Amino acid sequence: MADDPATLTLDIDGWEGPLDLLLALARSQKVDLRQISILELVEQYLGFVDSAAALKLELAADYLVMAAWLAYLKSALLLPRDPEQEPSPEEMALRLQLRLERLNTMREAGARLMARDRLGRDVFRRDAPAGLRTVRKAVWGAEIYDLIAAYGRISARTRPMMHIVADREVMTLDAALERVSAMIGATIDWAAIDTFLPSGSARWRTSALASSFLAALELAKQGRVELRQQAPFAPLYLRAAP
Amino acid sequence: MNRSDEEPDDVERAVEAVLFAAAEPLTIDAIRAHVGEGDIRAALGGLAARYAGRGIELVRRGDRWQFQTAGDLAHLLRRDREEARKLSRAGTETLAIIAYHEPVTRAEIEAIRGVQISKGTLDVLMEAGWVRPAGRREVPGRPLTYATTPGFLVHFGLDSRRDLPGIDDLRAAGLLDPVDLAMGDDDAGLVVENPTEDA
Amino acid sequence: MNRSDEEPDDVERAVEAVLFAAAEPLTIDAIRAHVGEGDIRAALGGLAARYAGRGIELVRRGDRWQFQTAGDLAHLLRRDREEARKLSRAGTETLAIIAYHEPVTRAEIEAIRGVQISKGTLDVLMEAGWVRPAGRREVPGRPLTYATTPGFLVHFGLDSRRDLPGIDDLRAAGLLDPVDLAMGDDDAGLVVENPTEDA
Repeated sequence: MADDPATLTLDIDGWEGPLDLLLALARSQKVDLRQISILELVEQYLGFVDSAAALKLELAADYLVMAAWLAYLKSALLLPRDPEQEPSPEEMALRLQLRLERLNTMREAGARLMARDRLGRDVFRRDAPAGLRTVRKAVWGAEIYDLIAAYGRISARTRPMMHIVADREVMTLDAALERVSAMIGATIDWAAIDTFLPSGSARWRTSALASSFLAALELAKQGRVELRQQAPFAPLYLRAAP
Repeated sequence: MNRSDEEPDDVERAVEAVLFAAAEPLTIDAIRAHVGEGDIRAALGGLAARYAGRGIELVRRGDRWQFQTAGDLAHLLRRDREEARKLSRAGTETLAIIAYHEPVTRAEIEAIRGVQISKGTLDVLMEAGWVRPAGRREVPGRPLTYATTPGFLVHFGLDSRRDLPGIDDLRAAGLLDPVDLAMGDDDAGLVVENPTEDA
Repeated sequence: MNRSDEEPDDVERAVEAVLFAAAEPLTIDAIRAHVGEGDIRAALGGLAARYAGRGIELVRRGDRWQFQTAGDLAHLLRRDREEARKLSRAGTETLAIIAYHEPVTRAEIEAIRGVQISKGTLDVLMEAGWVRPAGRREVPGRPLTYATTPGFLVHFGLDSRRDLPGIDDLRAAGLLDPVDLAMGDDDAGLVVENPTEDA
């Protein structure tokens, strides 16, 4: 009913919805809400809806839904009891009466609230109080560790760096040139570059390979050796230039 | 207790000055932050007694204290002041429902009023500083609930929500029980206790 | 005249409320405009006596009257609140550089840090009471130098700056491990004076 967002609520003579109208009708019975006659109330409401229809007033849908529900309630109250029916018509009537009582209670509570001595209307605070001031003072905290760690950080970041390369076995290019030149003189046929390498540790041999390769290129450039390779990464052969 | 013929003690003077200067109602903790050590509560009690019946009164609103003019002098003071903007009937009822039922969902408010709340009604109450969102209810849809603010108590001159007129009677009468959201829905199956029993 | 043990009369209550709620000091005529008939002057005299020695006092300024807090309590209306705040990384580094290199100019600090320092950083250190201006350096531009204060030593529990660990100590403590070299600018290319010299 009222929960249907599509419901068009139309104020009719200032009523805010069917419950409001019902409450107004109930109060016109001029009795305590707890003693109203629900049947009489239903008649009053249906009468109102009829007269609205006669006046060709377009009633909002929720008024009509309420009218339908009240007509159902009326018939349930008048017809012989169906013991199976849940809730019973009496209970439905009681619930309606309770809802009216609740709405009425809240309406009266709202009126009493508004009639209280209200601040700024009936009672007043000072218009321009001096006000209380809170002066915030920052207390800065830092620990000695933070300080020296910060200095360490800066020092590490900005000290001149000396890069020291660990000493390792290296065959220099000069050594390789000398070695390959000597060996090429003693070899007549093609020989793989591996055979020119000295024995030793893996690192030593790697360095020797690199250096010997460069030496081979240098010697080829000088026209002292010829190089041959079948395919990329295939063994590299060299022999003395004819 | 009429203490006014005694000399006020230092704490009482200090609390008096701080509350007088404050722009907002103050909690005991806020007062203590200015006054320092001392029995603030006792000082407030002493001041309340001292000012009782005077043109200025010391009042408690929730957990905050303030001076304000006595209510019976409203007619003297109202003269050159704007009338507080009048709340609509829908606004008034909605505020009452929230105050007496809080925390309460929008659907529950609508169920009591039997009509939808128009968009602006809750906005107006929140803008006035009387109503605030008060968390979600852990039911399907997790609807937002609403409750009143400390400013509500201040504005309407209530010590606490317990001072809402008639709230105990209404509660005893079952009129503040959880609302049957689906009145008219026969499946609601809610057994309503007879509210006349103890009324 | 001590009237405080009597019931205040209506005029006195009214004047009290009007003065309390007023935005500014009021003349007797202005008070009468609110209060209406009655002996305003006598009411003011009664109120002045009633409030004498209290936290609030009724005072006359020229021909206007107002309530104000007692002068001796003014200090309560202002409250200093201390907020603990942790020094930022930039602040800590700047302080460390000043401590190790003082007196040192801002440009030198920036050169050592390899990063510019914002104006606020030195302000914070001076507000904290750890750093002070320490004269100008007699070079072109006469830049201001900064040094630490006795408060700095107290805060960090140092007898003298010589107690600051030197570079070797830092290295031994693992504080020179270049964990955040990636964040620094390796090209800063700065030769840092060896701070262990005078440590």
